[in-house]
Amino acid sequence: MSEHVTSRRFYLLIGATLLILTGVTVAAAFVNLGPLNPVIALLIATIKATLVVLFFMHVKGASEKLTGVVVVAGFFFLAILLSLSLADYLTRSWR
Amino acid sequence: MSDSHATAVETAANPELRHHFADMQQQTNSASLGMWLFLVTEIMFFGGLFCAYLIYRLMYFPAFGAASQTLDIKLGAFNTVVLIVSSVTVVFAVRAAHDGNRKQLVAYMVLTILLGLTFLGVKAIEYKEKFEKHHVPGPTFAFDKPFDDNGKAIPVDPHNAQLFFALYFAMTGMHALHMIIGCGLFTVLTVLSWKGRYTAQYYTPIENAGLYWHLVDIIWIFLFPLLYLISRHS
Amino acid sequence: MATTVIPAQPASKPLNYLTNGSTIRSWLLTTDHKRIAILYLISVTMFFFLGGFFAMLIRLELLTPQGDLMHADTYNKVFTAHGMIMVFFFLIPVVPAILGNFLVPLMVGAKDLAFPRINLLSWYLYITAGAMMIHVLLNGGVDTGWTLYSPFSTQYSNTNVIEAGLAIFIAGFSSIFTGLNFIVTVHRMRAPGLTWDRLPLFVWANYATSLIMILGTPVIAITVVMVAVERLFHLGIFDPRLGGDPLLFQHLFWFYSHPAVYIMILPSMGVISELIACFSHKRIFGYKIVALSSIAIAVIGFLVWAHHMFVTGISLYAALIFSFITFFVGVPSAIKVFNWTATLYRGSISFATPMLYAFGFIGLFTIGGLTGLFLASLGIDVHVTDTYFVVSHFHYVMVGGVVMGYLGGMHFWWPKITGRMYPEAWAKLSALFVFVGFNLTFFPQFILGYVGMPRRYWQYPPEFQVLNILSTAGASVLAVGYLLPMIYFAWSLRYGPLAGPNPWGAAGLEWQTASPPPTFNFDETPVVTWEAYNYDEIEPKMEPTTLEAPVER
Amino acid sequence: MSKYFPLWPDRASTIAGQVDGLYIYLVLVSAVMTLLIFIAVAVLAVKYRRRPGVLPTPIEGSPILETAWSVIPFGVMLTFFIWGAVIFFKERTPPTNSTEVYVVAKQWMWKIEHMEGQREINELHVPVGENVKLIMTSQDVIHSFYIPAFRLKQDVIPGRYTTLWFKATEAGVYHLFCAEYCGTSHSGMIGNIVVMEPQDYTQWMAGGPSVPLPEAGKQLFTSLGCSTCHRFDIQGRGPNLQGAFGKPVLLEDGRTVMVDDNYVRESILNPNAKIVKGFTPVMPTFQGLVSDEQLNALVAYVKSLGQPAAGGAQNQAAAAPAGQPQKQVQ
Repeated sequence: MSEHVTSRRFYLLIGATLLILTGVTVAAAFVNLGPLNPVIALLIATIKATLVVLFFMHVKGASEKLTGVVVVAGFFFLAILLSLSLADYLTRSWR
Repeated sequence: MSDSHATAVETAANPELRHHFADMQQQTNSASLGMWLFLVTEIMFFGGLFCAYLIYRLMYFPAFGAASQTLDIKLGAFNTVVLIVSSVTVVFAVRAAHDGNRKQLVAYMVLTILLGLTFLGVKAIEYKEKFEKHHVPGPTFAFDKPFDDNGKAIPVDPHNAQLFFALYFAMTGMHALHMIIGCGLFTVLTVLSWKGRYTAQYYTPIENAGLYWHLVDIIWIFLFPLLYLISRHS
Repeated sequence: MATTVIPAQPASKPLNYLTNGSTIRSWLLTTDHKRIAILYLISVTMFFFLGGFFAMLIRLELLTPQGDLMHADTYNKVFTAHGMIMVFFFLIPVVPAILGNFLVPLMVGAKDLAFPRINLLSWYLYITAGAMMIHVLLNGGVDTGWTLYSPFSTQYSNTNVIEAGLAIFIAGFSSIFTGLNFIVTVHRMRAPGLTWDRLPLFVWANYATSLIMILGTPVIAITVVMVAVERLFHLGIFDPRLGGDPLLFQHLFWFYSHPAVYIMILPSMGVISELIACFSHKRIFGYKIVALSSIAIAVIGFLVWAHHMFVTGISLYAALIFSFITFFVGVPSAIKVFNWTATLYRGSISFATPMLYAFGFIGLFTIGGLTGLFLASLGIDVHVTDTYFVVSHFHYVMVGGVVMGYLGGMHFWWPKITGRMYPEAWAKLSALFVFVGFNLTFFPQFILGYVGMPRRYWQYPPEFQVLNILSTAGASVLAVGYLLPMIYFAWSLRYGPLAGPNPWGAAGLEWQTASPPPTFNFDETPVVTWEAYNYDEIEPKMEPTTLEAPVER
Repeated sequence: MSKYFPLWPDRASTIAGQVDGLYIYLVLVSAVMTLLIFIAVAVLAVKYRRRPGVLPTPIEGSPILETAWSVIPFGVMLTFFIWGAVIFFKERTPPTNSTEVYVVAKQWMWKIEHMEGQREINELHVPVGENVKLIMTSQDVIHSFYIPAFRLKQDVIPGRYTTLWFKATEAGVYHLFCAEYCGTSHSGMIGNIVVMEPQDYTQWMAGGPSVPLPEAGKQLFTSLGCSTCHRFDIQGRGPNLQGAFGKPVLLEDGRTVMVDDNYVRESILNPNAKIVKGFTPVMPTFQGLVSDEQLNALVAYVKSLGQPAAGGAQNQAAAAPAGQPQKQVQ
């Protein structure tokens, strides 16, 4: 993990991208896109989080894949919690 | 057993190498994996709150929208910017540690702490406003019937708005708690860095504290749109 | 690494982890995983008997249909105490924190766990949580049941739910840190040559358990925090009057608490794999699939939680999904049972006490697992959920499974942990008591459940009495079976024959070091060049070898 | 079965036999499996017991065998799943012509209200051979309505309705238990399900004065002032409830919901949650103003407004136009 050096400029670039995406998500929130609004907000948030994980937390370029597996596993089980709970709530009124 | 039992040969390699590891590489990798696993527990910890939020937001969408609109989007966006900048200063600090540049390391650490305190300060202002507006869940809670731009009342049950604020306080409160812990952690590490504890060969604590800080940032990256940006359009 | 010899001790004897330091401080501030295991052994055993005491109170109250031994409120507090103590302070830590702590580093050929100080912190967290739990009990107890269902726990209970919740929260972090330690240790600290496919199955099982600890425990932690906050400030997250949904609590609760069942059973399954291999004196049948089935159980275990909620008013379709996935968990569990049985084929089977426990485990776990399928099957679950059928089912898994595995493992590794053999005849007798007592206690409860006796009943219609009497009678036999080992284990500490490094003729790195092991486990870091369970390279022993006639220490 | 050593519960509903059938199937499969394993372990352990000089044969494993004992048990388990799911589906699908009975649970009693107005506590009288649907809610904590003789159980939750239906087959008195732990007198929250022959039931029903539930609801509807906005003649400030029940309705936010017990209940307690398209959120909440029994009456009344004429014999009263005298059922 500790063996990669990235230039400051690159970090600044990522930081700037994150700031721009923050602006985009705020702007998008004021446009009526119907059901797409939350989708876009979450999509942008996910992109931002991915950038932080990959470049600030150095998962990209890490000497081993294990870190990536750990991160993906974490979000995978979170997804299980959310999706299977929703499987109940979204179908309660069915039939 | 304590570290004092480590043999002379191993201690010679690096004073920070603990007795049960074969070499620094193994020790650093272990610490890093341990930290990542801890971050996963943090994700699941917040996951419970996100799950509650998701379900109630689907159940009571209009109320959540109306309640969300009372939040100050400027302060929220400002805090997002603050945290992103602090994440940049953290990577700079880690880089400085990697280069063995003590002065830069301390400078960036201090900067990070200041940004963290700024975030908490803004959060405090927001909380204060909630108290004034009676938006804190409990017996004093009040939520006036909001109106949309056409002057049409938005159908909102105060109970459901209260639920939004309950989750708002639970989530941002838990996040703020993590920020406070982060600031404390960084303060300790700054002092240690100043004393020259960390070198280009050994700066694992800085790296791991950085990971923690980034995770707290990521959680905010999700909290911001979820709490502040619900149906802002009219 | 060489152990330091302190001149004050008899110079001829090298120090082991037990003799290396004898002050209280050297125990309470130890970072040696083996000493921490002993600390856990003492504290967890204490909680086991405390929980057992409450179990006896329950069984005594249920001897008669009327509630005549204690008041209804007291009874509610008693079964809550029994549940909380047994689940959070006994079943979850018992095998990982005692045997796992002791053995995982030994089995992977490491000097210690990856984070020895965090390991000690885990124990202190456990003790803090335990102290709080006892404090709660002394101050009137809790009456919510261990499940803490809202809105009873959040609004209606007048007992100290918050402190009990906090105790669970802290105990949860103890278990998170243990799991974290194990995962890192298995990934990073394996001896040279010890590849994943050479790991003992006990390590695989503890690894799988650790995954659940890491991924599940935080959710229960935040959930009890929400319950506490709800009680304090009436936030309404689970309160229907304020728009909340009480079922959300159950979802979050079972998201952890169902996988937690696998936290409990997986390490015991690991123990059984070790026992079967050793006492059949051959490699476990289908090593790879047994190893992977542990991981499969851990992962699938996260997909089935709402099978605890079929009658609670969840959606019909969700119930169908969860029922369906639940049957998938049955597959890896079945594989384990079949593979253990197949391992016996053409083996060289010894009937030492640990193996008797392994046989007991296979039998009782088979029954426990199969009755789990009854509960997974929707039509039957509606009738038997929340009855004694469920109570019996999970005791077959938890007591018949976890405790049998634990006792088997304890007998197996006792010579490694203490350097002494236990008395075999007494141990066999006690195993018999446990097996007979257990079945007598819990088998009638299956019938009680199907006939319709609901769980958590302080008084019951008179027609259920005979079955309840049988159950109580069995419980007293079981109690004898659990008390006996306490006596003869204690006896063996002083009078037991001295065990050599490998009394059973077992494979595995832990048997290649002295009994008890030195502080840093191995004099030299072992280099592994063989597969797991290389029993074909070891001569089977008719009797466990002891070093000499019993000597007094 | 012996009175003091029961091995099997009474069987008194149409579903009970089906549950028993599945149960017996599972018991048999389990018994065979358990015996197989016990015998295999015993035989192998004895046959291959350790003997001096006899070495074990190393066996790596057998992918074919392992696949077999993963796939075959799974196949068997699928039959458990399908059979269980079929029964469950029946249990959760009340027939449309069910007699409806309201149940309110509270610490620690069951309050029962029949449509015809009879009220009972901890006792439920039902006729043999008729579909009965219980519409249940709780005033405080979660309870569970459990009738072992019917093999049925349903949690009763505060804040919403859950339902349970059955068709009793044998006259007799059966246990009613609360199966979800609910506090001090959980084990005292028990009662009787009295299943009667139809003629006895009619007789029982006729005894005692009573106001039919929809009628009680109608009175409340007027006294609480609901009728000032929810009018039947002209469009009031609230939706016309005539014929609304049991049909989907379009909401202001674009969603569609089914007007069922839970929706009517929610609309009384939390009127702004789901506003019907074209209306404004002007209705005040009745949370805390009406008891659960009164709520049930109101829901029963609204339901009676919505029933089509063909909707089941026992709900004939409901088919009568609002404002006209309700006919006594049967």
